[in-house]
Amino acid sequence: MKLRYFAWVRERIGRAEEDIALPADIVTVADLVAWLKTRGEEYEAAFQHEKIVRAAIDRAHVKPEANIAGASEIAFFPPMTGG
Amino acid sequence: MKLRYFAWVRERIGRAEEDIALPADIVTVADLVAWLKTRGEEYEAAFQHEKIVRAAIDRAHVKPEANIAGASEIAFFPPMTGG
Amino acid sequence: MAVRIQAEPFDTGVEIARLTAGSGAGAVVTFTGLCRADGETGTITAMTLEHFPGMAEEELSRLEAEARKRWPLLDCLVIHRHGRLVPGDTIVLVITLSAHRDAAFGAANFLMDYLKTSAPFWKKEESAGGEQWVAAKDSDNAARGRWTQK
Amino acid sequence: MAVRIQAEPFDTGVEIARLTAGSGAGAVVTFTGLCRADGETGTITAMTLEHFPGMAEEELSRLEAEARKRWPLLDCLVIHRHGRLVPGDTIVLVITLSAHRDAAFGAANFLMDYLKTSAPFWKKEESAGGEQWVAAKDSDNAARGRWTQK
Repeated sequence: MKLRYFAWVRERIGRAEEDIALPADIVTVADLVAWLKTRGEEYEAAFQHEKIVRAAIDRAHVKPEANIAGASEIAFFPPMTGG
Repeated sequence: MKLRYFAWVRERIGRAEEDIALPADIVTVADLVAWLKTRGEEYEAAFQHEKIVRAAIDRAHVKPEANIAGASEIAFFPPMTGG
Repeated sequence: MAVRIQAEPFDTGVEIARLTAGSGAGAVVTFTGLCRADGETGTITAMTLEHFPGMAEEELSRLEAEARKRWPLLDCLVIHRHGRLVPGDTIVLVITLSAHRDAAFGAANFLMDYLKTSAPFWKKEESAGGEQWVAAKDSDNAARGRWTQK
Repeated sequence: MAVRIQAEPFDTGVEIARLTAGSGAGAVVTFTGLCRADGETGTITAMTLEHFPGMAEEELSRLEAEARKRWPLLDCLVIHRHGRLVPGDTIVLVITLSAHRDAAFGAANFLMDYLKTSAPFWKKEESAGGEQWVAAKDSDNAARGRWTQK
């Protein structure tokens, strides 16, 4: 699975993207976040307040309970501050 | 008193402005309209639906009950349609 | 007072650039009103805007002062044309500048609503069937009412 | 789709003129957002706008389609810049064209409210004290909420 990170999520994790083989028991975005947090301090820092971090599957906003089956790319980022 | 007319009020009366000596018993704009209507068909046509016609005393919108004392110019015109 | 009544066309881009330069504004809203072939009285070939010289400037200045009282504007401009216009010609321009977008949107909206119902301008449209004065719209009076009901 | 994401500045006047010519519109509303020295994190010297390439275009196109569904727009343009900007630089431009002013004002307002909270852009401000990410504003989420509560 291709994961992409933006803004301070990217800075805390220390990279803009990565390809990771996910365990088969990860069904939702929330599952993925919980699993990422076990991978090290940088992920723990990025998802410290996990309800703040937003997610997009294949460039469309999704909620934590969204199913990731069939996704080719999942992105994590802070609330948007454009405009 | 200087009277000024605009748009279809001007067209119906047949002039853009005139100077008229007003009878002393005219107190309000409504009095003035009632008196003008006695001056001929053209005024009657202009003020046929007198509630539609708007008035301004010295370039400020006023209501029919406004007192004309001290006015140097009174204008009559249809509802505005600019913008 | 940033109010102008003129027969000449205006250049919206030039006016925006002039007001915005060095203003410190974070939000600029503009409204441009144009003459439409699909007029109020049918398909039109032209329209003539009559106005009350002097009062038009004063009334727009009063509206501008009221807008500045209601919203924290950094700058504000109203231009209204008079004379004969054809479809596609600009009629009116309102520009509002503020730190944040709510004030700029609110003031531009307010200025247009009031301008429509209180600035002394009258439109006469020309079509194949002749000339006809445009009647005031109930919807414009309703739009103006929004600002006094709270 | 009339959506552009670019690092380069845009010319509001040129964009308005291009969209308006021959459009038949009676109302053109524009919103321009600019970088302010009085930033969200204090007095700033610059800001950098990070974005999610691809998703930014798609999200703005979705918003544009939604605006066109809700209001009878004759045309519509959204430009959003990315990269490093200094105070006075333009950030975003929204232009809406319609026959009457309500639709143009409504759609421009809607586009800005949604753009602020759903287009994948993030601001990092630079000041004497260093760099800091801008936090999302509750007022922006509240503004967005206006469009779904009826």
